[in-house]
Amino acid sequence: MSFISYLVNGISLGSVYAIIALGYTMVYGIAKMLNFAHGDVIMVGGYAAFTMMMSMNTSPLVAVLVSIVVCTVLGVLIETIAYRPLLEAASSLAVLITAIGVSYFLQNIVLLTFGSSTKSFQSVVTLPNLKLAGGSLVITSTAIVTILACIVIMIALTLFINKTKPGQAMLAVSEDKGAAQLMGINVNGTIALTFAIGSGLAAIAGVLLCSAYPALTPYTGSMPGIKAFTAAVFGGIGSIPGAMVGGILMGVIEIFAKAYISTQLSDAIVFLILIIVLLVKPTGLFGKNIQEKV
Amino acid sequence: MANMLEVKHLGISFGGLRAVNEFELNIKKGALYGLIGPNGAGKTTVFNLLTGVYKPDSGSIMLDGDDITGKSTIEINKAGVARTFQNIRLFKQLSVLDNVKAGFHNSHKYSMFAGIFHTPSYRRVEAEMDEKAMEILKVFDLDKDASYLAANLPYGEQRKLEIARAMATEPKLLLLDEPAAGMNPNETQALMDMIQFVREHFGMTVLLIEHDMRLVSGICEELTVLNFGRVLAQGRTADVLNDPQVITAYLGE
Amino acid sequence: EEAAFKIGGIGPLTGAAAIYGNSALNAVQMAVDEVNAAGGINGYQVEFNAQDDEHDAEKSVNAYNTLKDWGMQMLVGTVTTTPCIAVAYECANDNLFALTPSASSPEVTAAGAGNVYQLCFTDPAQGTASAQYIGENMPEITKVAVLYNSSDAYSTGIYEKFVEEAEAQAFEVVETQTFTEDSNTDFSAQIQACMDAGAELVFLPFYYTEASIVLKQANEKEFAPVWFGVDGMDGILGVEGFDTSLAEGVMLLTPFAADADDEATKAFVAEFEEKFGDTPTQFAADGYDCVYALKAALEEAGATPDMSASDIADALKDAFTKIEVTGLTGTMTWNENCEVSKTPQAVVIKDGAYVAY
Amino acid sequence: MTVMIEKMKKKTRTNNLINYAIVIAAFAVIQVMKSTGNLSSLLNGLLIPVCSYIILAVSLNLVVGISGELSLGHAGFMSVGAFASAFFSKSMLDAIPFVPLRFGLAIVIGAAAAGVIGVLIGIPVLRLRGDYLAIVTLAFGEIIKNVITIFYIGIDGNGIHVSMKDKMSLHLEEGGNVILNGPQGISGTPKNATFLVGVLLVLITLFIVQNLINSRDGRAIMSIRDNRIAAESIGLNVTKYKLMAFTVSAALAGVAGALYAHNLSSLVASKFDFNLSILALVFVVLGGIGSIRGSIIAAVVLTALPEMLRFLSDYRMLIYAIVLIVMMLLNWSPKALELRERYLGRFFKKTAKEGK
Amino acid sequence: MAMLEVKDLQVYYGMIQAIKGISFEVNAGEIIALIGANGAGKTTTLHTITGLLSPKAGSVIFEGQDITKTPAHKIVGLGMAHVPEGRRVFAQLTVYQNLKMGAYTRKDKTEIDQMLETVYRRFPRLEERKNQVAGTLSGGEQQMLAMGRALMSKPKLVLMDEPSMGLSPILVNEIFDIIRSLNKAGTTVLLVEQNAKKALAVADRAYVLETGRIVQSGDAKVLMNDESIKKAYLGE
Ligand SMILES: Nc1ncnc2c1ncn2[C@@H]1O[C@H](COP(=O)(O)OP(=O)(O)OP(=O)(O)O)[C@@H](O)[C@H]1O
Ligand SMILES: Nc1ncnc2c1ncn2[C@@H]1O[C@H](COP(=O)(O)OP(=O)(O)OP(=O)(O)O)[C@@H](O)[C@H]1O
Ligand SMILES: [Mg+2]
Ligand SMILES: [Mg+2]
Repeated sequence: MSFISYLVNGISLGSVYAIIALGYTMVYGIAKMLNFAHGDVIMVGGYAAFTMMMSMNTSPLVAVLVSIVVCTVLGVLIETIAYRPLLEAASSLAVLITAIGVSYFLQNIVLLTFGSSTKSFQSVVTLPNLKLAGGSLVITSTAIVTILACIVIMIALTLFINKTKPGQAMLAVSEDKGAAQLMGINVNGTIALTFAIGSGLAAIAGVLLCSAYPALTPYTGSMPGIKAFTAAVFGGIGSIPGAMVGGILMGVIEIFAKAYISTQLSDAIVFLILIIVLLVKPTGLFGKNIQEKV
Repeated sequence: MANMLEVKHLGISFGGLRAVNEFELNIKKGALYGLIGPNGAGKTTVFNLLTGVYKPDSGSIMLDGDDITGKSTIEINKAGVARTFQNIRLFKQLSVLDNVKAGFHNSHKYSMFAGIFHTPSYRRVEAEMDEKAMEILKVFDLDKDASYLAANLPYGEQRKLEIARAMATEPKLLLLDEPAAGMNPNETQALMDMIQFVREHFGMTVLLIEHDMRLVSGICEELTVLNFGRVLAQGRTADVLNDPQVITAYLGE
Repeated sequence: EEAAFKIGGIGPLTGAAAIYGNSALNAVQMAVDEVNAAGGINGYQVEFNAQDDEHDAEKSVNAYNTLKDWGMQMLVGTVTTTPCIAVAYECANDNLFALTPSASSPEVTAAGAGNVYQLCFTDPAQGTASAQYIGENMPEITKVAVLYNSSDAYSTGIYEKFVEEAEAQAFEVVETQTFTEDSNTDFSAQIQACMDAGAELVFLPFYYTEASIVLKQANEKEFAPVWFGVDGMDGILGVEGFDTSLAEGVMLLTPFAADADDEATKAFVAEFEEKFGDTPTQFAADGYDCVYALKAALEEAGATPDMSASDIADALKDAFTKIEVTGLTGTMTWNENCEVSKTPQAVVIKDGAYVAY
Repeated sequence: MTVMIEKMKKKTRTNNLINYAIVIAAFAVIQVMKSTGNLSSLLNGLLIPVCSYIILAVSLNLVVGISGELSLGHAGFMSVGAFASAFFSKSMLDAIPFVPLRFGLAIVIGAAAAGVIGVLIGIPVLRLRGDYLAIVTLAFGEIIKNVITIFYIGIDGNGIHVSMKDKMSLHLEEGGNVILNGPQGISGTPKNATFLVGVLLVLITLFIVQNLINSRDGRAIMSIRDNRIAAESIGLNVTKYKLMAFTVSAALAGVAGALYAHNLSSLVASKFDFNLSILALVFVVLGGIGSIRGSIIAAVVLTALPEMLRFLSDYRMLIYAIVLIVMMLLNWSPKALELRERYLGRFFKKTAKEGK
Repeated sequence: MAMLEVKDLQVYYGMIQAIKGISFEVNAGEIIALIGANGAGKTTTLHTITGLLSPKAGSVIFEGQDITKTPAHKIVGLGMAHVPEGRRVFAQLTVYQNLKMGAYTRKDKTEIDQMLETVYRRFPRLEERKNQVAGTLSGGEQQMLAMGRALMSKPKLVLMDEPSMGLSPILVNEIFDIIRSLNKAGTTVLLVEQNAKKALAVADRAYVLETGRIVQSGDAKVLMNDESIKKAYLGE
């Protein structure tokens, strides 16, 4: 029984990672940049929802929507101000470092605005929890909603990229920005759109993260951000199903490692498994192994 | 005369595509040999097989009597095969001189310790490399640009630098993949002279891929024509170029 | 210009531990303002300068040096343990006096070599006291589980003494679980293990931020043992948006509870809330008390601002073992090991408020 | 022609000498300030950390700039160096009372330990490429941190005791000494580091890295960075040279760690986390990838900046973040570079045709 | 009025001036060849026309509209396509996806399908390989793809940067035939070529570029017989 319970907990933790990872992988796969501020956008999403629900007393749904809008706008702003000038920079690492700067910036601006004290909010999901096996196995409604959201987002993103023009434009931009322009694709616009979507997802992730683990501080996003990024790589950078599977696996491994091996070493174990997987499959679980033509 | 290269039954597939099939090639020591064929015929793939970038599914490759089939790129280079690439691959952030000196890596050695502490052996070997590198650069008329970053050279010069770098590994067999691509007729003419000079002066065997018929007919003694991964014709240049099959498949007119 | 005592303060004002540093140092500033308004110490005003250390030993030493350049004569800090150890060595080296509001490890006083006094309980004292309290006052409890933060000195320190003392008590520690700073979002595995072990009481020697998640997740699993916390748990009711019903029945040993009804606490809480918008935690109370402890000692020693930092240190070291201070966190005296002695109070959360047990 | 080569070499030599000169000049200035009493406590306290960050930055530059691989776990190697050397010093406190010998050995041990871990990690990891390699280095950095955190090591009359549970499980006898105390790390490492030692170690690091770059091995490393396939085609052993760069870099990071550990009395594994790895990367990128001098300057500026901003109190880290972003934009955005070149062309020649 | 007019264009890379004030025009229905040695500035000129680079001075006018400041992605929509140097195919997309990308600005689905058919007819090899990932195509195949992709937008004016580079003799002839037939079908062509002989043979007029300046221009047939051109560019 406890095994199943661990599994369920792992999946719910994992699906939070997965949603974050979807945003990461999207930006990463298309704009080709490690947006280390992604975790902090999640945190901002959490604060936005918190403010709506606690100070404005709005319903959870409104809070979520506002949070999405806030993060989307934030994402586009960050992209325009801090990343776009470096799009043509000689090294892609330049943007990575700026992203770090943005991450510090977001943490500190929130620290100054909301203070350092922990905030908490009740789950935006108000449905009753699911009880199985006579109550000995509880699956929270937040977890169920998170998993469902994750699947819906994954399918929607896949369809979006493969079936729509802006999606196709993203593929082209991810490969060759110059050639994409020659096709008539607005590269800046496409990248901004990518950020908008990625950040919108971050808002959803933020709300769900804080719903499941209600302790919000200006630094809440960092560690889940890093773990979700790892999950995205685990699944294969740029691969949307990969991000989802990677995220869920990360969560399950983390919980199992805690349950059966060592709580202190759980992170080490998660990372070790990641390394082993990458050594066996160097482009992640779902990564395409593209051979460079010589 | 002994053969420098003997290739038998060579083949490779990519997915369902048989890119090279039952390929045969014999090149005499010191020859200047041409490999031609339509786009996508498998010429570059043959080079990749010869240099160990791809491992063949079938067949064997003998270099100067040694079997090099399935060996790694590095081993094959050490055995005496050097190449250039269809899409130029230079060490862009290194100087022209250093590009060539990198080619001397395996023939001119000193320890890491010597390198860090600038021991006399470091000085001696480096000086030797400098001298030899300049000698090669001079052949290609690149000596004046020795201190430029490779990335800053014009296209045609980059192609020549690739040849210079390959030569620095002191190969027995030099493989050139479309060395004249992107050059105008005058530049091509100069390149032809250089290739011939190199062959004579350094005693190398040269196998080259080229679409510029002026170059091919001007300097290649023998040709193999590849079509759909198979040998279409093989023999003396003049004969091959007059082969009606070759004309329909490749030359046109 | 009028001479004034220069008190430095160091703590994390940014970074993941910012909440502790801000609480403590804000309260220090508040106390300093009060003292000044009331005529200062020995007739002299007090200047306070708070510096951020981001909960990092290196930055903490930088902050310490900055304060030295400013002319600091004594230090309140540092707030967190690891940086405090590094700064304590510096204090010992420079013969500068420091009183830490909250760095509770015995290594702090050891490193300070007589120069660094603690105002909070030492971790061992809390661990021992907690085990004793459970053993003596809760005879119905036989199976106890411990969950602690193995990457944190404070939590580990309490845990160690708790387990040691538990040997002597009637209950049995049936399960020990840990978590780390890097994986403090999900506690389901640990909770499950405590459940499986049949724990009737779970001891939570760590801070309330994590505790709030533990309580929520346990609630989801319908696991409702007695929760027993330490002073770090204080503050849980102040978490904005927290469903306080989750904390119903939680017990903790703390020297301070924000809703105690003595006048001093009430006034302090009211003023703190007005100034900083948050309910003060035990960190704030400790910081506040630090100022009055220093005041008492400076008065005892008859120190004046024209004395050098080193002379003040000598005077304070001498005075501290002699004074008795009654503050928000109880009545305190200090031994020659620089450790405080004060009595913790057991409180339990009932109807969203602390009540004495 | 040899004239031209001589000129190139001279340029390289001058460039390297300038780096040594900058370090030595800075040392001299600081010494003068010290002796005239003009050195603030803050600045004095920053000297040694700055030296170790310079070493860290220069060593990371060897991986990121010279070998062209992104490493996000460099702090892990610094951590290994710091803990190995601090452990040694603390346990040999009585056995080797002669400080220069003990500290010297500690540095060597720190470097060796980090170097060994570098090899162990490098062998599997370097088979990966690009971002996958980066994520694995990040993972290793976290693993190192995590693993160091769970060890408790103590010494008493019966020798060394090790536990992975807690301090009590060491069962030390009376008078025993806990050296590595799990998450609380090592405290009370002797403060043997001095500015002079720091500067010497910086100079040694510069010497090793600069000379390595200008040697046959360095050329091979950079060739592989620029084009892996071409490098193989001229017989360069990719794994060997990547590993060489990685290991030397790890060992030097270990030196940085040893220096760091012997300056602070409180050493915890969590200091060497992802954020520190990133900070090191910031030094390298802000300073100009591959530029040793840039790394040095960036390490100094970025270590001092948050301290210099203390007067901003609450806004300090916010302004720091903004300054960092602005500096990055000014240093890297093509538009800014173009303007800079136009107006300050003489001083900043970025697109000079000639190489180093 | 000329279809494309380039006036006094100056382009810099940082401090280095690559184009030093060139002017030329392309009339509707013409094939114009731009020839010159390596590094003369041919590619730079094309990049500036399609907005990938912005000039320091001068203007580009397309069908009477000043497009000097028009962003690159808006140019295709105006009816100008660019087959870039080095092909620049989307290596990880399939041949089919690449071609679809060429019609990005086109909305009409049947029109797109029609164009696709036309392209497949011109380049049967592309149809054979339509599901192959473009990065693994041979050099010549990629060149065909790049051309096909540009045609997908049904351009009025096509700029081609060394389309014959790396192609087999038969394909070179074919490419020039295609250029000719494209032109017959009403497309105007601005052709940059190293293969000056072939380029001059198909072109109506030509401009000769040397280190960023136009040094000669005129009727292609006349230039072909010019002694200095022969010597410098035709290798005779
Ligand atoms: N890695 C690969 N995966 C799949 N197909 C490949 C790969 N490499 C080459 N091919 C295919 O193999 C065939 C031969 O390619 P190759 O590059 O050898 O041609 P080539 O004769 O050099 O042509 P060109 O003259 O155009 O350069 C082509 O059809 C190409 O698409
Ligand atoms: N990105 C760049 N940065 C700096 N200089 C450049 C850049 N691109 C081109 N140049 C320089 O501009 C000049 C013109 O280059 P361009 O590529 O336009 O020539 P081209 O006529 O197309 O030559 P090719 O026949 O080799 O394609 C050359 O001197 C080249 O070195
Ligand atoms: Mg080829
Ligand atoms: Mg060109």
